[in-house]
Amino acid sequence: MYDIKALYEAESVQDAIRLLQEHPEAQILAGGSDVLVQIREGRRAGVELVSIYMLDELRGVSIDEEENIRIGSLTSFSHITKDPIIQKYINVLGEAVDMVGGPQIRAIGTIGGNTCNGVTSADSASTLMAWDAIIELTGPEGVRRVPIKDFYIKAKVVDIRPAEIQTAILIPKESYDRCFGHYIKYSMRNALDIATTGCSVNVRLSDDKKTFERVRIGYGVAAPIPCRAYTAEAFLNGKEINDENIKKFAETVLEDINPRDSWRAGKALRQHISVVMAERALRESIRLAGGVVNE
Amino acid sequence: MSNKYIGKAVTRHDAHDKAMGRIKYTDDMCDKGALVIRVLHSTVANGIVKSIDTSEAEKVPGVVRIFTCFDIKEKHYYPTAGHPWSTDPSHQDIADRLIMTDRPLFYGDDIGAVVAEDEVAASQALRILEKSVEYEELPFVLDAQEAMKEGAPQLHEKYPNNVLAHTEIHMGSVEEAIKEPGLTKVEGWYETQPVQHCHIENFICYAYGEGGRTVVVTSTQIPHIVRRVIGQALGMDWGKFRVIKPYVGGGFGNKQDVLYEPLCAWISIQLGGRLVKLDVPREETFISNRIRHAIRYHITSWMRPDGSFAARTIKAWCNNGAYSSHGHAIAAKGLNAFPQLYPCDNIDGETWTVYTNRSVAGAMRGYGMPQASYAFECHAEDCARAMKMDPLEFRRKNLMPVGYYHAFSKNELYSDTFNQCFDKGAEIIGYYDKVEKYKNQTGDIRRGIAVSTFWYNTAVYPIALETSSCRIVMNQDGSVQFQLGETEIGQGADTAAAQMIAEELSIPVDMVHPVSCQDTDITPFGTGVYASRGTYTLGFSVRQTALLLKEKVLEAAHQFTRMPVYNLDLVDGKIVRTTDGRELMTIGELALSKLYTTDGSQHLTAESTYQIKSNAYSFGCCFAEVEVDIPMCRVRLLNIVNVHDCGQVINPILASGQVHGGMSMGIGYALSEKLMWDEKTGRPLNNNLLDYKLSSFMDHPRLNAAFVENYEPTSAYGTKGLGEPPACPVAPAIRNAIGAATGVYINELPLSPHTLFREFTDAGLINDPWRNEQGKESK
Amino acid sequence: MATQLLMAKDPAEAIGSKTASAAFIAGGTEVNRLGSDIAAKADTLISLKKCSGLADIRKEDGCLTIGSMCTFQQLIESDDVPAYLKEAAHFMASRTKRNMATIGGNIAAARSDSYLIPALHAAGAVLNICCKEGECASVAIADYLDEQDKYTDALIVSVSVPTDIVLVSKRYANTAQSHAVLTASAALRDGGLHMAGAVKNVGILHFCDLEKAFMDDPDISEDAIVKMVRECTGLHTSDDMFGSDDYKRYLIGVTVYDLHRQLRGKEV
Amino acid sequence: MSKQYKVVHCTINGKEVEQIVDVRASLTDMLRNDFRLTSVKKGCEVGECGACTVIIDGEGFNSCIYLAVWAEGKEIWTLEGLTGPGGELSDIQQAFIDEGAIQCGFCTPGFIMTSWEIVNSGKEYSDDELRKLLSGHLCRCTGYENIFRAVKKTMLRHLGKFEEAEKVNSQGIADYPEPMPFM
Repeated sequence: MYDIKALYEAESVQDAIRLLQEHPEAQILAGGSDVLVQIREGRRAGVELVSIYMLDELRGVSIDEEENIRIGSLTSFSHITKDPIIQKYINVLGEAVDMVGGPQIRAIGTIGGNTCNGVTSADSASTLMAWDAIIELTGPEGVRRVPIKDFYIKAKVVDIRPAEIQTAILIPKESYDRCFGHYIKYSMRNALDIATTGCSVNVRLSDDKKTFERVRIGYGVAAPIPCRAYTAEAFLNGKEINDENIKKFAETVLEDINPRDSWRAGKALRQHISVVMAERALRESIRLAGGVVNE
Repeated sequence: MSNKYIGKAVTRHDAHDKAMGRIKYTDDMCDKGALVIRVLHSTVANGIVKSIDTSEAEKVPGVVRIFTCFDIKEKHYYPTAGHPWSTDPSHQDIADRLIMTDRPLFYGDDIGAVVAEDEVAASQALRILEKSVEYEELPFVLDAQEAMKEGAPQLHEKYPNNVLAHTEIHMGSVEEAIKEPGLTKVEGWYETQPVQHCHIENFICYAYGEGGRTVVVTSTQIPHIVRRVIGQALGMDWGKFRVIKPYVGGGFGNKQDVLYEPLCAWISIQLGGRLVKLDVPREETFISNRIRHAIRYHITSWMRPDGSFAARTIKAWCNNGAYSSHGHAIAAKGLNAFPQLYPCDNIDGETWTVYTNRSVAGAMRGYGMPQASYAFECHAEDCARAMKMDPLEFRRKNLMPVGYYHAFSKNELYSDTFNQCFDKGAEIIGYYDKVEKYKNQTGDIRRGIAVSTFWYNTAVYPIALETSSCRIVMNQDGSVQFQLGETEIGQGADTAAAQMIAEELSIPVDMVHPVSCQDTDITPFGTGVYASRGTYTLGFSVRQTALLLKEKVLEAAHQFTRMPVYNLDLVDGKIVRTTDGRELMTIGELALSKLYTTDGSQHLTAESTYQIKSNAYSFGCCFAEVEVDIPMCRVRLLNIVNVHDCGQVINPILASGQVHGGMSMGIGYALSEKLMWDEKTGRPLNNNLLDYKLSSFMDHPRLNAAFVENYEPTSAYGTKGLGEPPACPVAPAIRNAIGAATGVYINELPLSPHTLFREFTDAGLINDPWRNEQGKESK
Repeated sequence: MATQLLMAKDPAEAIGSKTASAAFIAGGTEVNRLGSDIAAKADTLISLKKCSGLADIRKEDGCLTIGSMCTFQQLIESDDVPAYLKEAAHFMASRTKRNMATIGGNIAAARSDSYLIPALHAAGAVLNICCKEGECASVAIADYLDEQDKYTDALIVSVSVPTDIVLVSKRYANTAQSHAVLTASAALRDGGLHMAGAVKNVGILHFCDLEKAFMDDPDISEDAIVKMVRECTGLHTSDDMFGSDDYKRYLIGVTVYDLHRQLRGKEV
Repeated sequence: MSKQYKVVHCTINGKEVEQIVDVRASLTDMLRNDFRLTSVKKGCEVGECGACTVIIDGEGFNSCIYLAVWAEGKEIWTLEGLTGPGGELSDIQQAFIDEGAIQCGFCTPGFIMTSWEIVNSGKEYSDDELRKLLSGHLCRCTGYENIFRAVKKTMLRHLGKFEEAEKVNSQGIADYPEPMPFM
């Protein structure tokens, strides 16, 4: 049994917003795989909760009229991984969320919850950062859209206003068109684990597949919030696909990330791993995009 | 004659109920109305509890009572180790524990308890209570060697320099032996880490008053010992308690200690015998139950040119945590094994068991031997490399020879076990081809294969009492129930015993019913299961008792068949006249007649105790093949094979299950498991199943268990210990395989990415060009 | 099988929801007892437990108005309730049952072994009944019992009884807890003699012939009375576990004779 | 403070039920305490060990971090539901027995429910895919070996590949022709 002061079950998005206004102290409960665990640990004991778990309207993946890929915030990880649209246009996201915890956690955990708890190790976040996702929030003043890089403010803090809930995550066409990516989750065991460092790279190659038209690389746990290595991206954009450039790109990420020293992993290890992962994820992205690395 | 049941893959007698989900563990039997106990733990690593203000916490609705260490009027210090009691005081375990103490010695020590109507009220009150404790904090020490230094904080007055015990062994003269010319000296420090049992069923017990006594239902390996210790802890007659052990969800040694049964019984008594349940949450299981001893070794060997040992020394520092629990037994076992595994004429060895302000270390599968095997086998590999010998050949040359006899324990190596196991394992995994294939590799991804062995014995004779009692009762249809002192905790002891009885009485095994749930009021006395003693020790009393019962059966058969007993036998459930093989009556008819005859009706039962005065070596080895991704500091275990000589295998499926479980524990011990503390505050850092890296399904390759069955002459059914041996050789085998692949031989566990990164960097396998340019120091 | 329970807040709601397939439940000792099929036949039970205005006892010039939901035990413990009614309430031996059973419930059940009806009948009690259309009426208990079907959807709100009359009662049962084969009462009021009784498996009887016999000849002999009852063709009793037909008739005779003799001893 | 209750209508093990629950209760609490389905075990109560896994609308969930009120309208299966009316075991339960996949039995209910979902999916999974699908369960007794064999054999039998199923033996020495960099 959980130490919950009160539970309000929303029937619709508007109902949820109303409940949040009526109970300004209440916190949002989606899949609960983070919130319920923190309640049991005592960090959130005695909270009021507005449960939005029953809002089927926030589930599912579709392509909207602006050809954005629209992922309902309550879509579970397992459903994202199996979704044909995701598999077709942004399969790396499906792969990334398929590394969260275990199958049961992926059945309950939602991509909205994963992004809203503002934790840098969230497996979906580094990929969403690397694909310039847009976070859609609905509140008393209506719908608001925020680029994910602005959505994350600082560790565990995201740009959600009072009585707002995250309703969708959008990937613009310009972001996913002709784009291929790969995610590596570095953790101490191969399941039921939190990323020590997560690295998501994607590339759009020139038509002749010889040069990088656009490269993006996002990291989890390389900074207090999920981040991008812009300097490294700037260096590689437009460059020819060859070993030298790939290696230089991988080393340049160090200028954008500042992993910390902790008992979970030392700074030196995190730096080293971040460079190795950048290279490997980039090479795999090139392969997926049909490019060949000439020595 | 070939056995009908011994050695056969008889299905576990409780498998059906477990597959249906109707098996009852402790929590499943406890009434929903039980009050919930949550223990208040110390949040300082060393200190004195000045006061606990319970007023605020008592206001929480649903709280029934709050107890604190100040409610303990008479302090009854008690031992917690699951050792058989000794009537000789010098052999008794150290009694240094209290159910609640005002003198916490580690972060997580027990200083109070909340009793509430439900778990929410209990945890609410607990959180308030945690903030209303006034401590006088004292300096603390976490490392064993640091704790021995002058000026280190003293945990127990009677043990200066925190040394619980210090023992030595000396053979020949090392001083003289090392003067021999042409010797090569090999030296090494080896560090093993604290790990936890992580049985999936947390410790749980509940207690209630009945018939002027207190009944304690608990998930334990040692019900009779629990009853004794509750009596000692509460200063009451032992008979005032009845301990019941239902099915257990894994123990691995943690439940071979008395954990919270005394506190739970005491609270029930304070509340007039009300039903109270103490269910330990996973986070507290990690730090407030028992863990494995972290042991640091320093081993030196002087090798002759032919690769034999001239002299050897060993020092071992064993971190025991805040209380004695099993005391010096773990360290002593390791030291005792050192001169036996690689015999040498000149040996100096000493070992210390040291108190530190850390969670209490107790028994865990292997009881000191996984730690010792890691040090011994890493060192053996280092010696082989120093002498440029093939590691396997080096071992074959130096290991305990056939016929070796150990005077103290009277153990004898009757068969060429080591070579047989090496040959079998090498053949299964294809060792020799792969050694060739993986010679001097380069590149980021490299493979390696290696082998390691270990020393292990069975049960605890002569160090402590070894006794086993059994009772068999025959029903009117000739079927039997039997009860044992050895407890079923998942290893299959019940099924093995059933096979033995079916074999001895020659009746179908499905007519042999174990009474698995043990109850100290009913079950014959027994000290439970530990030290891989299960099948070996119960074999003695089971066979003896079965023979006694058979005698009574044949005596009865004489009455009804008029044939002399020496011409009668019990075969396949029938009374048979041996002279012509004629079947005279079925066992069912016999049992029915004997029970209901109006001329000498008798209930057919037998009960006996057997005191075991022998031990048995149980050796084997592990072959590990790994692939190391050097840049990513990751190890992938490609293949692993354990070969064990546990004498005659009673049940191949159960036996291989034990080997798989031991290998799994060994893999985690080698690659990922480690309990960590914050050096500054003494607070545990990763006491939960997310941050403590227990191996998942995806961290294991296929596990291969193989057996070499040398019938053990001293054993009732030729069996030897098998519960713990499989956990011993895996970690060193993986370490040596990583060494073979990368040339980097690491003397520390676990071989996690952190360790590999540091060692590969030091060895130059990892040298990031950017790190030198940007001058970032790498540590 | 009754699946709905309605806790009526006031008489209007209780009566408003009383359909043919609904049944009132007052104290519950009748509806819930073993063998009762009231709940089984109804689809809704309307509980009067929380219904306002049915539980008080009011004294009004020489007579007492008792709320229908007053329990037997309340009657016993009330200072205003006349002794004869307390005696009748005591006929229910079980203290715990008396805490539940109500005066209104006992009347509505109109059992042939009723504890209270003989006394109320002899006392000339008047029932205040409200019907569906909202209008209430005062009905003498004798008339109510004669046309009880007329009032099935009505609610007995209260019972008015005279306080200053002389009334004696008698009850015959094997044990204190078992059903009575005869419960009879006789009263002197309004200048006349009133006798009534509950005869098991027969019903509530108004002994008007016997009243007339006593009035005509106050000294009439016991045998005459007994003979009269034995030969009374209007009375339809039968042999059953409570006694033979002849025994019941004999019992009625001797009982009313004894009651009358007590009354004459206590002539006001 | 008054407690909040709610009626939950759902189907458990094929039977429609209604149950009043405290809104704070987890699904494990409801199944264990209100329906006495004690096969649902508590190992960690934080969604790590998988011992509390039940099947909800065809998917495996950790019932310890699933609110009971969310069960509204769902179809839930626990291990007790896999056994036939006359006690007949499903083939996955029998396989766990035959392959020695059960030791202490505490993780068994959770494992069998996930395995039941796998073998009834009608799909054929590779060894690595099987390991991933079963990776939501921790076991300390078996080293996962016999569990893997039990699930693989049952999966193959469900697909009619009986000989292949019998060939799934314990001598599992695998050879990996190509190096497998971690990515």
